[in-house]
Amino acid sequence: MYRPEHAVTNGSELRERGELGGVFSAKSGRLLANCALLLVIGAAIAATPVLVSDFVLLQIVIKSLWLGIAGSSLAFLIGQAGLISLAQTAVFGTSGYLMAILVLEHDVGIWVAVAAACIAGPVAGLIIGIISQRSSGLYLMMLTLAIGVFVFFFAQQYQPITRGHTGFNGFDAPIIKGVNLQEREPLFYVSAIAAVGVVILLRLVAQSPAGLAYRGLRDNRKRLSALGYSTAATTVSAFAVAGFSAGIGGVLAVWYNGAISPGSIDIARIIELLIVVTIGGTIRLEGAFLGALVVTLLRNYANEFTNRTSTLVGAVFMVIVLISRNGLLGIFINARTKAHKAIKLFGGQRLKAKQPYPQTNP
Amino acid sequence: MARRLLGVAVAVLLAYYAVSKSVEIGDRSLLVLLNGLTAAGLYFLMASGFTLVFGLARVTNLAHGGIYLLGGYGALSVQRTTGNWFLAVMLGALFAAGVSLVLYLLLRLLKGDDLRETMLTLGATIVIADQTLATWGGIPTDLAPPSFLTGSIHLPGSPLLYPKFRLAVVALAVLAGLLLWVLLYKTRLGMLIRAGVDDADMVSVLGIRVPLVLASVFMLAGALAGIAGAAGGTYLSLAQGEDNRILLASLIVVIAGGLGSLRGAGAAAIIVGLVEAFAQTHHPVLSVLITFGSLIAILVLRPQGLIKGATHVQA
Amino acid sequence: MSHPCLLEVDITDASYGTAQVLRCVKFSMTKERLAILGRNGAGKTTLCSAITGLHRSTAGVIRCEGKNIRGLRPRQIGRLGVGYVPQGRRIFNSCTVEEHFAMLGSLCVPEWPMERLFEIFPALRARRSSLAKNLSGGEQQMLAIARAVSVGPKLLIMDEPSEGLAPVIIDNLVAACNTLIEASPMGILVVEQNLNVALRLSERVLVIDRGEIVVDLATEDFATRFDLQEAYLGVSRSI
Amino acid sequence: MQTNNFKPLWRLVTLLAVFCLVIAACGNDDDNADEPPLAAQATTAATAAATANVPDQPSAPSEPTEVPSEPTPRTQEITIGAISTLDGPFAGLGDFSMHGVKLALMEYGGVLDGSGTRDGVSGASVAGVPIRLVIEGSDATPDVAVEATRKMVEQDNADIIIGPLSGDEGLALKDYIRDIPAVTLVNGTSASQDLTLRDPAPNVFRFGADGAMWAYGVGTYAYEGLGHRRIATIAEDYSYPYDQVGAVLTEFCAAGGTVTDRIWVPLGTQDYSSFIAQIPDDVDAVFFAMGGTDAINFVKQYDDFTGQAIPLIAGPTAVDQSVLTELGDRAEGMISSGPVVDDSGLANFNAFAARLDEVFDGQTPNIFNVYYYIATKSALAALEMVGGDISDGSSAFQAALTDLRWDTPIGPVYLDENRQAVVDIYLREVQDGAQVTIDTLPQVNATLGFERDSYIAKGSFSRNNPPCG
Repeated sequence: MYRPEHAVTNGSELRERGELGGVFSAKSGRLLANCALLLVIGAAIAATPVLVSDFVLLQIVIKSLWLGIAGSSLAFLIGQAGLISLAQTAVFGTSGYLMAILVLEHDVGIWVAVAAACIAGPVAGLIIGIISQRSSGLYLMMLTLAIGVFVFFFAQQYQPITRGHTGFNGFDAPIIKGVNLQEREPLFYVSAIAAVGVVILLRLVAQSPAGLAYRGLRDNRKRLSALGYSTAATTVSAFAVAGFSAGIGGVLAVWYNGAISPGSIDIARIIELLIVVTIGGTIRLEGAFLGALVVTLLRNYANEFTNRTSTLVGAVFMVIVLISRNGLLGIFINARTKAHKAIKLFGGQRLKAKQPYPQTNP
Repeated sequence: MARRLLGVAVAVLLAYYAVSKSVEIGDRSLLVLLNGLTAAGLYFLMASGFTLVFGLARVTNLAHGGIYLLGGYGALSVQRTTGNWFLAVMLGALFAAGVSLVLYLLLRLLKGDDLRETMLTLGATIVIADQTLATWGGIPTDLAPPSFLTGSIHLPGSPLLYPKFRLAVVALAVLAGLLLWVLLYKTRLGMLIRAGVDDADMVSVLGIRVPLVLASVFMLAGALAGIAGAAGGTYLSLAQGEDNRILLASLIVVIAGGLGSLRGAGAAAIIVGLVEAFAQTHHPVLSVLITFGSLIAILVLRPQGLIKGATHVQA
Repeated sequence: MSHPCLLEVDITDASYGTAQVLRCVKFSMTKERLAILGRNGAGKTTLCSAITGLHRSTAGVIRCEGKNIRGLRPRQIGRLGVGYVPQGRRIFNSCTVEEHFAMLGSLCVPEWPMERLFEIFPALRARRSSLAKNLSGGEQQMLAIARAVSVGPKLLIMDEPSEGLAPVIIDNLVAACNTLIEASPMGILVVEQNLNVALRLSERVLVIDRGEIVVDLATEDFATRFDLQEAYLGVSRSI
Repeated sequence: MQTNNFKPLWRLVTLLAVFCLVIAACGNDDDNADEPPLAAQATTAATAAATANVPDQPSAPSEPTEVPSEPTPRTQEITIGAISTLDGPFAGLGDFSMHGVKLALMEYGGVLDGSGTRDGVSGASVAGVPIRLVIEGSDATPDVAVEATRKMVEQDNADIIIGPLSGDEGLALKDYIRDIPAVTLVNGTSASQDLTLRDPAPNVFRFGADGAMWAYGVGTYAYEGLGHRRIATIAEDYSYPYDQVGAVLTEFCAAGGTVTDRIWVPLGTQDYSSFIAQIPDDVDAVFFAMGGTDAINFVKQYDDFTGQAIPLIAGPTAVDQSVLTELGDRAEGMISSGPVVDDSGLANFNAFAARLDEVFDGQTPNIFNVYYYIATKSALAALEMVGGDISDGSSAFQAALTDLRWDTPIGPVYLDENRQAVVDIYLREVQDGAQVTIDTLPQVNATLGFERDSYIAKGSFSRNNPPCG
């Protein structure tokens, strides 16, 4: 079974230490740090549209955000629960398709459709979880691949519902009180808030007792069942939680593309999502966003250096896999740990000042 | 007991359905059967190597489809220069084996981390696909079969034709199966492979160079995929995207059969081939859904595949 | 030619991730019969894995005949003459008994041909063409021992050979092992939880507890030190 | 190194944010002022070093790309963006299409930058205005096509888009380009009817035929010329083959013929044997339409299984010159209709073929290079008519395009009210690996000669539409 290296490097141990200590001041310090972090993120979000061009905002930033949201569902499954799922595009597609079908075929109000799509995510996750509850590791990967491909073929072949290969075009993102989400800035704010929300939510889940069970699933299935947890129920619930963010990603993707077709969930996208998460690193949920950004940048700008974009993407991906266990995030964290060690060697004083790690531990 | 009864009942219903459908199309059902077997032959060539590599090295080699394509294209280049199909297949297989070996050497750097190994093969697929596009272009093409396998024969007792080469593919798969059996059960390398699938650490403790065994299995799998590529490139065609199609098909077979099990791969190849041919004949539009749907059904009922692999595949 | 000290171990650390299993394990042995006793989780199997090279993140020194083998690959250590009978036997399920020896090819030493091993373990001869997974537990254990011996080790490490076996079978096994040891001059390192088996197979006893060696006594002395047995193994004297 | 820097950086940012919060809390009078300006003030107030961290100096790189309706700097250069499928299953066809684009530009003084597909053409100019070429690829999925086009429009300031290649990409691009009136899309080979037939966009132009038009004439010919009464169809299961089958059946059934089976093959099938087995024995002919590249699989397997006992009638792209060499003898004698024949004898065609052969080393004309050539050449010709001036938001240019009539390598062309070309279609037969004319069907329009309203009212072609027999 795959076990991401959650050694000393990732801060989770530090977190546990803090919790064990139960020192009130540490907790309130954390709270403050969290608020500060949120504020920074808020400021960054507010500033982004000013800092980047319209094109970059839409095609790099917003794309990375929804791709990252979809990716975070996979990062959550792999990093927290050790479940490698290739069916996240299926969830993503279910939500996106459901919204498009309700609006374009049945004239359902957009917000009802959006709500339905957001519910469809966890439901689809639940179903996938139920189907795959007895599998784990590489078997699970294969089974979920089959599910992902099945949903793709369903979209392509079952025309009465899905309009076949052409799919749905001309979907207009909603307008809230005169703010048109088809425009870039509003869409960006919505995506960014959704991204922050998804990350916070998934983190809350990860820190809850359920999160503990997920880590048990990841690290030691036998012990988990010995502790009285049902591995099946844990698996199913993990899929449902992940389905939520994949569903949100699907909704945003349809707003972004204005369309959804089997091409949005075909095997190339399944692979792309896996690449996004692997490049970013599953050690933290934010890795998915980093990975999404890298992939989006490569797809948009790599052809300025080479005629063979795909080879470059593949090669970059291989190199990252070869040199780092946890993607780019892993490289970064390793480097930081090494830097810390170096500092420790030359003068313990400076390290002490850094002990609480407020920023890395929201 | 109840579950078994239910299973039997479902099987009887399915058999009745299949038979009645076959009666409906008369002597064409033989055609469907043969089509299924041909597909099964190709799938087996792919799946056997895949499953061996998985069993021994615990690598889900997603580049297996890419290697199929490379083998086929390699053979194509040889055939274009020499005109000899057999030489083309041999060199194509050799080429594929070589690529597979390179892949193994890369994988060694990861020291047995399942997920990263899988990811590395995924990256390799992307690179291979793009490089075949760069080298051989994007227009579909094919190999010419050897002259004595060109054309078709009449099926006994019916006016229907069946291409000779497709029958040869079935024969090739059977031959490959036999050779694999001999290799695995009658040679020292085969014993080492089986032992390695059971417990690679113990083999190395005995003083055996497991990496050599692994390398030979990778090359064997590559060669099988290369042969499949040349065969598929002859009776189907070589094109961009074929790598993913064939990879998906062989994945279905391998999973349905039980990862790591050669016998399972054989049985599942036949089942998948037949189900596919049957579904395509009777429910063309939904055929892909039926193939994948039955795979999901199999995996839900038997998470370890039809035949439990020789290994503890839980990991 | 041969170094007086067959095995020297001085391990300062062996860990799985953040969990340190071995802390301070220091001992040496000649071509003798040494038993290492310890409770569940005391680090016995990790020690075996560390010596045979299967556990790689180990700090310290491990020497075989004076040559440092820490950090070598299991294959290299095996070829230097360390044979290993692992916990849980780990025989090759899909191979027949004969194939266990045939697959070794030229690695099989002339003094231990298959037939000679069959003389020591006659039960195996009767089942020579059975698949290993179909053997009984005792037969599987014999096969595991025979497999390790067939490459002619200088040191044979046996990890819990008696685990999961009925007392009668254990007696047979102990007898066969004693025959084996008399027939060939090699060092034996038996790692056991079962005090009885350890006492019957060894000349000297070490006790490992929480990753450290805490007792080092001749077997006959240890056999009477019920206090130590009680303290470190939790066994009552009725055994 | 970078990690050493990173930590303090993060901390500074945090510090700053807290500072912002404090200021905001203190000065919270009535209006909730926007945060970024405050952040900027705080930055300048707090510390000089901090400015490096928060690069939101309003003047710096924040110049948003103009929506190209602005009439300002466009006179210096006009950018043409060409999009085709350079990845995925249709990648080979993408190469052909780029040949066409580049040939057209070379007629306007352009020089090839290199031999690669993505290497552009430089030095071309129209009426003294330099023309720049940017090339983007898709993988035949609409999502990617839109992103690639958006990049050309917004990042590279493309004024004219040439492409795309496949039908559903075209529909997606129509939706995208409709909202940017100053940018003009001149279609490449996207053959979806609804690119122009239903709900057309004012800035989308198609100088070629659609999929149904390509298949025009063959249904009638099969009934009257060849005497077929019953046919079966086998085609891939998506909109482009629906259009072809629809066009053929519309004519064939109107003439009195019947269709026994319509076999739809799921996309991604490589082994057609079980589908071929479904073709009944008692039909006079089989019409097959394979989208792009699967024709070779089908024809060869059909050949193997039936010895072509029942003759095949081909869809236009299934026996296009781009795959004809690979089909070899198996395509010999096959009847089809389509836009490109090798023996039309048109001077423009021969000149085009000669240049193609010379510049791109032995390439021969096919749908893709011809259509992309026509699209590019049309755009350049219209540009010439307006003197290279598109500063009025391209309206004069688009008007010129609408009125454009010229003799393309495959015959005369002009546009209808939906900016869809009326073209010549050829009935043709494969002889010695070339498409030989049986008949020329002049002036085929988007409604195949039917009355427009009733034709549109019949609805898009689908698995079961048109009903027949």
